[in-house]
Amino acid sequence: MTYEVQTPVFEGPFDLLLHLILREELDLYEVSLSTIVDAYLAELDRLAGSEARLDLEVATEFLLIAATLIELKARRLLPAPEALDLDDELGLWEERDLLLGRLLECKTFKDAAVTLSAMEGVAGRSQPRRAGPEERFLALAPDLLAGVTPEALRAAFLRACTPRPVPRVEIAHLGAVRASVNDAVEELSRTLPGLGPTTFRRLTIGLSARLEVVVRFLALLELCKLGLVDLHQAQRFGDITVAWSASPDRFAAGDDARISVGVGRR
Amino acid sequence: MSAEHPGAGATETRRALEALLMVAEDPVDPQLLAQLLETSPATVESCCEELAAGYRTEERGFVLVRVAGGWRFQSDPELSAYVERFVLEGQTARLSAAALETLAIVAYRQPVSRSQVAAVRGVNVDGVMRTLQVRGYVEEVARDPGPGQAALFGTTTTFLEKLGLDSLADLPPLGDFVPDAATVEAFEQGLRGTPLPVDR
Amino acid sequence: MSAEHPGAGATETRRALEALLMVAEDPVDPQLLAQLLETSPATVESCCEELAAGYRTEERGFVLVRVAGGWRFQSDPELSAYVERFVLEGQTARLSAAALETLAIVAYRQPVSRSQVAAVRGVNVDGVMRTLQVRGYVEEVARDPGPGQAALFGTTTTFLEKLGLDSLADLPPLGDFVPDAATVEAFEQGLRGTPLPVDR
Repeated sequence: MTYEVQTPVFEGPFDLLLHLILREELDLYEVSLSTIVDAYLAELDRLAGSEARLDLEVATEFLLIAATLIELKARRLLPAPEALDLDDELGLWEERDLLLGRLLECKTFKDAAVTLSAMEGVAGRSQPRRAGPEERFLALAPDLLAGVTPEALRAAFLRACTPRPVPRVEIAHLGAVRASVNDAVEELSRTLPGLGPTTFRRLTIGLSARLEVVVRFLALLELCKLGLVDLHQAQRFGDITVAWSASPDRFAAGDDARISVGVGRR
Repeated sequence: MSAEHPGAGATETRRALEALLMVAEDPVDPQLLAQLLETSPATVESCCEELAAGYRTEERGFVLVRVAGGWRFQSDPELSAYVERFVLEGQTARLSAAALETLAIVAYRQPVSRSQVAAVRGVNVDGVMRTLQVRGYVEEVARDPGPGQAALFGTTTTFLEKLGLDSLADLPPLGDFVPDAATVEAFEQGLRGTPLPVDR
Repeated sequence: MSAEHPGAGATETRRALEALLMVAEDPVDPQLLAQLLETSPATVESCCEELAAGYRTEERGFVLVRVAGGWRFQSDPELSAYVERFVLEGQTARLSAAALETLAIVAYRQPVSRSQVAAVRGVNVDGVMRTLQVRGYVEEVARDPGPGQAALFGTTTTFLEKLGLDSLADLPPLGDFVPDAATVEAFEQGLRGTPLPVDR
């Protein structure tokens, strides 16, 4: 009758985060970005490899959370911009508080669910009497079909046969990110081999939107994971050097599907 | 009470009997009770008789009776007046949503087996089907020719009358309703008799 | 037993209660019982409590409990081993972790819309909510008066019965589950992002 936590199958991004933070007893900033991204990609692989359909909402939510974390962390890793954008800074704190609030809320209900399950287990040890009145009384009961119309019956049939609703796919707000990470991977794969060693700072120069920086970071992580790029940071807050490590033909011969980022896979 | 019995085993048997008979919806065969309690049918019979006598002595509002080949709890006939009032006033005068859905499936998919209905509803429907049968809305109309020879159910003339329909052809058409794969599978799966959670 | 009661009236009330509870299909509201017995709800309550205590003393195999706003007979939990053997449906599939978490949110936040639940869970909950509806744990209880008129969900009587609760007020307070100060501090610390070793 005990409640079993299903690890490492994650129900969603909060599950993953809670798992990383609580089970590993790590603080968020000690979770390496690659761990998060690896877990994210592993989750997508699991979904792709299983009977379960890849839920785009889950996938995008993972991406959103990962991006927020990466952004929070990147803030600490990247050199502070010369002129601190106060709005950006405040926005970041807001996001952080929002994330904290959601994590705490999620944890609260997770724990409540364990208790409810235990209560159900205890209550389930008793079976109720549901025999109802003896047959001789049943004739007395009022007409059970009073007021039931043929249309109500039809509605009841449709209700009984209603298929599980197909998860709504709302990607409008994340469509840009999804396309951009793929695009960034492609773009970097084209430009990096001919560029020689460079730095993350240089690669993101001229990018004004935070989102674009994060996306480029994600793209680099993906390339790094695939062994196509070497990332190196000599010192804390130092520049991250980026170097293409694969021979030019390796990418060309590579499997495009592997290169594209998880969300785009189906 | 336990003092009346020679040992802990007898008390346990008596208590288990009371528990089983309390949750049973139909009279329970002493053979089955004996099997469940890992004792002899004779022990079950004597224990039930003893229990029944005890309830009479204690002037309980319920009685334990031997009926239709088994033992069951029922209300003391002397208190019928209360039960009648309860049935008339107390019960909700409508079919539950679950019962209506079950009836609808039988109406539109007849002849259909209990397990097929259960598979579509995703819950055990034995209790609900029994109510529908007792009320005369559905009845057994055939037997499945397959290996299990499951009873197949359909709606009755009473059902048509209650809904003001001349015939089943007058049921509102389902229109462009196409059962999804899961429902179709449920109908098929139902024939294999997969155990399901009970409808509560 | 009747000697324990001052008069014939009390015995009659007790006997009628036992008869009614024996034929009930759901927990019976004390108000309804009082109406049927032409007595006060308080008398019904005290009489039921007395009966329940008596069954315990007599070590009956059944118990009388207050659940989902009413009184009902059920098997003694100590005898679950026998009852489970008999009631196959007792071995219902347990709710998944996802369903339980969703159920917890509905229980504590009701009335609540699907999208509000989804916002807390961080994932789409349509499938899980349907499962909970089909299993009878939650139901649509209202419509959001706002522009979208989203369906608002709440828990059912079945939910109370399954959890052995008399009413929602008996749910353990949500405050019991709010992460303690140390956990909150750890989360905050983590998100504050003190300078850290370089990521590999």
